[in-house]
Amino acid sequence: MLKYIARRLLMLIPVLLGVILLVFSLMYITPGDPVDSLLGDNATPEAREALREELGLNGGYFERFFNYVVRLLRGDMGICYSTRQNVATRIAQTFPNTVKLASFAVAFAVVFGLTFGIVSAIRQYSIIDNIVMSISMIGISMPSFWCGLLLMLLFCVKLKWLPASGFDSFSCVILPGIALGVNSAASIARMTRSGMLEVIRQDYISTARAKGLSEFKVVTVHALKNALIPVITTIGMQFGLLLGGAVLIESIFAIPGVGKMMVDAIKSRNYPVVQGGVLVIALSFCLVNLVVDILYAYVDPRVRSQYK
Amino acid sequence: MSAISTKPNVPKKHSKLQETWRRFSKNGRAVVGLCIVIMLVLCAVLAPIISPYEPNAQDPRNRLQGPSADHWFGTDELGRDILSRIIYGARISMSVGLIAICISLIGGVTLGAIAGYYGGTIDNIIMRCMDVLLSIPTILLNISIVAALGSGLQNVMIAIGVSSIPGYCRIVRASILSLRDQDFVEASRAAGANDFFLITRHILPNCLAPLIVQATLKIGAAILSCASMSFLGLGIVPPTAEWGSMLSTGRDFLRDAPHVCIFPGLAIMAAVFSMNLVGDGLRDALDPKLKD
Amino acid sequence: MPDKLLEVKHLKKYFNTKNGLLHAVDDVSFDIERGETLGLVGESGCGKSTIGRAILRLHEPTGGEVLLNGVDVTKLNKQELRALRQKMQIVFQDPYSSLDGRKSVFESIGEPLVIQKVCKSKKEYEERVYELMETVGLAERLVNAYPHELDGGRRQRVGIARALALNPEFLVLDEPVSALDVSIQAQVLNLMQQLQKDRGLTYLFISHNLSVVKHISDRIAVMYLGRMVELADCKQLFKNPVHPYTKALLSAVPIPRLDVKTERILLEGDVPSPVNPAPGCRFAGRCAQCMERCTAEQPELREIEPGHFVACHLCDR
Amino acid sequence: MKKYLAMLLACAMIFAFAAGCAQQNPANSDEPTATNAPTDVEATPVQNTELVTDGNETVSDKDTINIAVDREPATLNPGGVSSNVNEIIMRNVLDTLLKFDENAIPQANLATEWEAIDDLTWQFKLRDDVNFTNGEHFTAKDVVYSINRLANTTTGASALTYIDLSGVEAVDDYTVNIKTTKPYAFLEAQLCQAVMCIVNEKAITEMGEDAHGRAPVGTGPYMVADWTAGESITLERNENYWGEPAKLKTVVLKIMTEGTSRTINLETGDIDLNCRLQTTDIDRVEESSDMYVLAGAQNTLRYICFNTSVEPLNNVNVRKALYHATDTELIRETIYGVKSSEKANGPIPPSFQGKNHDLPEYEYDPAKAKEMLAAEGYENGFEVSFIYLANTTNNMFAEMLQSMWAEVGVTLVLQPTESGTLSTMLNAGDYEVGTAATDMKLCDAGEGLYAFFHSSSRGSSQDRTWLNDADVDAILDKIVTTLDAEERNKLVSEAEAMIHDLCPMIYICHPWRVYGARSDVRGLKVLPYDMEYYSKLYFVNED
Amino acid sequence: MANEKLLEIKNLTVHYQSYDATVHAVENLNLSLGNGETLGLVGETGAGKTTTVKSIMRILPTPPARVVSGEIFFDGQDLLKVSEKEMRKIRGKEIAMIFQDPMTSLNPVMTVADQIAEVIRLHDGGSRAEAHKKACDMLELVGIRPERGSDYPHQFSGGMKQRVVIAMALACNPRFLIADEPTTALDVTIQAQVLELMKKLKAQYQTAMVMITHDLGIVAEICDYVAIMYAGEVVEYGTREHIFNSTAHPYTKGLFACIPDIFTEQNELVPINGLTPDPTDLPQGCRFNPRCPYATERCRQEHPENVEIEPGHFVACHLINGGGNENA
Repeated sequence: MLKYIARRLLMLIPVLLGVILLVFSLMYITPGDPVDSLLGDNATPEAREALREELGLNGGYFERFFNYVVRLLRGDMGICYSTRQNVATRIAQTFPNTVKLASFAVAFAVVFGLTFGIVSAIRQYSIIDNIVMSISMIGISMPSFWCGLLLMLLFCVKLKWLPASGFDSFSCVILPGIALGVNSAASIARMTRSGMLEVIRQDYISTARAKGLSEFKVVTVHALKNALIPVITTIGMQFGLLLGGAVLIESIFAIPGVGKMMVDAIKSRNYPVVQGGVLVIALSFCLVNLVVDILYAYVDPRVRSQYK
Repeated sequence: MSAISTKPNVPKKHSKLQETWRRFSKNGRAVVGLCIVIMLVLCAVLAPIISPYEPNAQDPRNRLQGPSADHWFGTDELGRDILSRIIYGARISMSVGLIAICISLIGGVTLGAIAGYYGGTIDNIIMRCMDVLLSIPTILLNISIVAALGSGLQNVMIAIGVSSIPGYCRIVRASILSLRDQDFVEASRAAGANDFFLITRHILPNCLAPLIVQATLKIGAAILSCASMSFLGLGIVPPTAEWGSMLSTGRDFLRDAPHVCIFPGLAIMAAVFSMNLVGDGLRDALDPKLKD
Repeated sequence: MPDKLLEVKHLKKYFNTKNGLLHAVDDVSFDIERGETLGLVGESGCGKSTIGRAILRLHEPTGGEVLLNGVDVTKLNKQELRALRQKMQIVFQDPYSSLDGRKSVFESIGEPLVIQKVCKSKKEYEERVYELMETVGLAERLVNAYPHELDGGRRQRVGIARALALNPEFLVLDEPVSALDVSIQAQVLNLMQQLQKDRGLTYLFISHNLSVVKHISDRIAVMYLGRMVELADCKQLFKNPVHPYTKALLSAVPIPRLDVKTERILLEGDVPSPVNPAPGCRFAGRCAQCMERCTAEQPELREIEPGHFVACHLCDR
Repeated sequence: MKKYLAMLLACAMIFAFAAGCAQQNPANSDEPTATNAPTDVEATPVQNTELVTDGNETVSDKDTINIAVDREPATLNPGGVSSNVNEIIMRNVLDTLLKFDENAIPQANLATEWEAIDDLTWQFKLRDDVNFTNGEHFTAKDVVYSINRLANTTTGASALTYIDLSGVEAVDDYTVNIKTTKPYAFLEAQLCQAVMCIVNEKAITEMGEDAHGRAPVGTGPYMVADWTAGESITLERNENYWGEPAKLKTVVLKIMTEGTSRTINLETGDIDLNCRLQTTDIDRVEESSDMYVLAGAQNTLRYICFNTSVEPLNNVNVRKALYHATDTELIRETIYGVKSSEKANGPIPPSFQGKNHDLPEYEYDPAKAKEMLAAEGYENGFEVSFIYLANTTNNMFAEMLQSMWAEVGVTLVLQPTESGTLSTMLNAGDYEVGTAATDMKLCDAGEGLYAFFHSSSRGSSQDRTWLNDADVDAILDKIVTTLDAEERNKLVSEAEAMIHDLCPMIYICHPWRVYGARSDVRGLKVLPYDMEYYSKLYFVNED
Repeated sequence: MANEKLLEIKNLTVHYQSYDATVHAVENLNLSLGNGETLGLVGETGAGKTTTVKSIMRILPTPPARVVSGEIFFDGQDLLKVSEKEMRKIRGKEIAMIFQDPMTSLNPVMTVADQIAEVIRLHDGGSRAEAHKKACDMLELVGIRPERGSDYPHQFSGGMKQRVVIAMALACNPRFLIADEPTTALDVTIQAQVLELMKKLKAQYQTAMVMITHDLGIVAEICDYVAIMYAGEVVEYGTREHIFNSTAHPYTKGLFACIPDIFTEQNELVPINGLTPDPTDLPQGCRFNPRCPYATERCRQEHPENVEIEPGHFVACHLINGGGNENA
């Protein structure tokens, strides 16, 4: 198994290099100059030139890219133009918030997604199945930011049960977590349902029934374990989508997460922060997928024997 | 080259298309979806005729009015009629959805076909590039592309189109790999068919089904990304009415005039919802095996 | 000199898989006279389908020669191979995957004609297709039908019609009837025999069902794990099988008659894996009369009596 | 069919919930249906800059106050990237030599008395009883270091345009001379700016610029105790403060970028003071019994600026025509709110000395505008681009302007841009019509006009009209060099009339600073410039 | 019918309700089986073989499938009336079932021993260790090394997997075993091994068995009684000798005629013309009439009754009861 993990990590490097190259080039061709947004009030030309030099904005494309990668290998992601802190600390401050938000959302999605998926698979073609499927269809189509606004309107503004912004206590995570989690809950429910239906049709389920097991046991012992295997991969994928979705939810609930930082950074042309942020998000996304694959191999004996 | 029925008693061509339609029309949900989609398309096309007011006609005196008799969906922060703006917004969303899909279809299918059929190093390179695109959350990718190209309708379309190419590329590659050694492909190869003939006559038509399903589902996703980008203020340039930016402006008046936010959100949901319904219906109709 | 349509000399086909080299076909040689039907029998994984596909170069053979009317197929370039395709065709086992769901019966049958551009005009093209449908017993009203509207038997007839489109001399039949119900199976077998008589076709009939192979073939070759273990005239083989595996195989076939009792030879264990096979006879592991020599040296196919070849050390004592 | 019906049922449910939400809201009485859609338009609304109480309240022993600010400061070092939140916190933690009083007149602070010993140098006598929070004693050396340090900071350099660094020297421990490059009437006001705060050299060298920026060592009434990024900044009282000690022990500044959540937290009591109350929430806070609103004029002007160096805006009549085509009152009402802004006529805020109160008004008269345009040869109008910072209020503003000018045939092409690109284009002058809200930092009309309209300050961030008029330059140069206040004010109002006639910009309004506070908060005074003195705040017991 | 019959099925009818058509899978079928006897159920695709046995076990997928009428007496008890809880006690204990495709009839994520132990613990109780031990014994019985009990199904070949399924079925020593085409998916030599094993275990445990197959060779080897099914009905029922030696029904004759047999020397197979019946619209009268060479007008109108032409040999065909000519 370790050999497999090592190989997967090695394969990660070209992908991450690709990510850096892509984001760097995108930032390079973006119009507008960060120096102006910094100096803003009555900046003299010499001050502007000095700042450009300091931030290393003068070299050609390849030169700047080369410096950036060399410094990156030494672990220095460059300095954030506005707060002059190095990008690593900025990300260290904001990334945990996004991870907290995303994991709450994933937990919410998995709990509700799985239960609804299984219930509607067992009760196929019944009313419950129809309602669950319609709601999950609505869940998928509902834009997460609109859902966030509705929840905020209901719970914060009207009922004032939950705080509308800030991120210090647990209660601040609930609403944004749910808003973010609705989409993934819906798709996990649909995935589990079709996975379960696929498995319930298999022969070994009739064998289990022929053994005299109760329907409940057939589902929980035999069907569930087989159906969950494909669901694991979607949960891994959902985590990636959540990192993206967090950008919107964070800007509504004013959560100081990586997503919000990235959006502001792109707007104020804060190149190192954008490049650092995308790299960290891409890295965490790939790592999550790796963990999911290992989990997948662990759960499914057929796959496990290949990697022994 | 279908047969010219020289013989009188030969039944009409009962093609796969009719078979698909017969199965599709039996699925209640899908038909509902289709009706909503047709309605939205009509809204987009006939916007000038059916919208009660001029979308940009301002009347600041009675702004932020709730839904009333003369303004079914109420008025927004500048007193413009929300219903007409939503109807005009349908134009933007539908066109973004469709054109973005075409871009990603063309890109995805060509790349997927090359990677799938020829394999080896080309396949590896293409797949690694797709991994790169996939590892960046789509919303961030879209925003960076729009920031680079500048906001505006066609840049938004390019951004959404490019960022959903990997999805199609993978589907096409997967179906080519699975179809390539099917018996009927080998049979044609045994009859002397060259690669190009095999791809165009057998392989591509057969991976049409998953592509169509993915395309319809992705139109919904494209509308959603366009709305999210304008929500962040990077998508469509005002004053054009677009659901995402309407939602984002409505955010500041959430407490006193929630209708400014609610109706555009409902519109986005309805569009995406109907697209998903049609997508699901098509998937069941095109591929009976997946009936569930 | 009997007119040899197909000569296969030392045909080899290896697939490299993750954990080693899979010897699918290992140095197999045989030849088929014009108008004759050679049966190729063996259990799953013995390489019989691979031989069929290698002859048609659907899989590129790793070694050996395949002479069709004296022309070595393995040495041909793309254009020459295309031309030769008209001479030999194939019919597949699974009726469901051998036809393209999107093409009507007319298009499927007519496709080889389109590829090889043999028909001058559309009219001639149509006539040829209707004629082909006639010969395989398909009703004309099915011309515009689609595969999902036909049952297994009729789909197989479309497969056969497609194979006959270019008037081939040689047909590889890869388990053509295994997927069909017994009653339909009989209809298709009769059709094939009829076609052979009318068009003087030569068949390579591949199957795991011994009774079907006995019925239709003139000579039968028995395969085991990529090697040919016995080749004989049909009656001879069933009257006195020599190779231990052939004996076990024949005894294992259940007989639908009460009056005949056969004492059954039960083989031990399972077929070994064809990847990196051990030297010596492939059947050594499961053979009751396995001698020391069997595990050391691979037996060659030798003619023990006219037209009866066996690859076993027992018979050259 | 069953599936079909269940699906419709679900849709109807969602729709009913959404519509119900919308319906229910206007029905309930406590919120007026449409906020500030006023029926009658007051000419100049009444400012209430301070809460008048009957005085017999008892001071409560609550010693922590939560204040909501709308933006997180980048750094608290003088000369760093600055915004108004930065400057307010800096002035509460660090001290300047002089500081403005309630009507923006420079008064004594670290410097007790000062005088111009000749027309270029000023001499300041310093307090001798002041210490930094790291124990260092405050001497003239610190003043010299603080001023010289600005030369190589990102934004500090521009504050030294008139200061001759070679002439800045410590005469003795408690007297310091500051020389200006040429006679400069506004040095006192300049020394009140936050950028001129006095820092301690030893502290900066030990802690390093960045760390110092997060917790500056100063002489002010408060010091920074803790700063969690994106959340809050906590200030603790500086026990050995030289001046009157701060009333409250801790001040927690909570960063809330969303206007709605600032108001909600004020209502729930999570915060006691909201320094940026949204215009849409003013009525709600006013009507509630446990909160009150304070609003006061600022030194800011919100205007639409013409780039006078560009065709066809270089023609003054075209500019005047466009002014007539703009209903500034409607824009002020709709976007900036009647209770949080006042009518502007002329670049100088009404409360300033030297304001010319009888400037002619360019009243809203589209017909006249059309005529004037036709007279100038633009009968079928022309196209012009409008550049502004992309946010919701600016979008509304732009769309209103677009429809107003469309009536007179002028097509306005909207260009919402990000902050990065916006500054580049404005500084480079590559725009036609723009909008901005610039404040006269030194609260002196003369200096303000100079920065706004003098041809030498083109390309700076305060001059957006690129005016290049010899007479205006002449009078402005005279203003800057006349030290006598009386003389200067007369010249200022004369200059304002001249500029007004050239109509380089359309004045929209003077936005007010609006605060929302809990009923038990006292000591808050709205100042004409961007400043809150936390040390004056305290709580009273509510009976 | 002597009442010691273990299993009696009385005019069982089962329909499948699909969206726009009803499939008449089984039409008033009558069968019976004594203790220790083996019944061969022979028929082509769509004849209703699997539906019949699944209705015995009551594991028909209820939404589409529906038992319209009929009773199934097992040991005197009508299984269709029994409560679900009661039925669960019977499944696996009294009646066991082997499915067709060994590749998919074992749970891929559970070890082989656990799957066998599960049914033992369910019915015979006992601790986990006991059940595991018994499971290993069963494996040994079917010729698999006990230590392979902890392997997963994908590590076994097709033949070995079918042995595991047999071990699982016979783990609780059931009185009645249903085998649904157990060897169709296996190679000839492996099939011989498995049939040999089943014969040995049947003799040892005296289990009654229903063997579903379309291969008359297997029927000849292993079955005592034979029922030929066509389009949901039993067209001929009798002992092995009746069916093989004095075949009566034209369809059975047709079947024998079109199977190549390695001992006799036929040069031409006599196929049964026409197509396999479409269960959604079965022909009027005798279901076989469109393909029957001797079909008369009566066959097309009237449904033939089941007649006992000799003791224990039933045929449903007008030709026989009417004309009675043996050599038809």
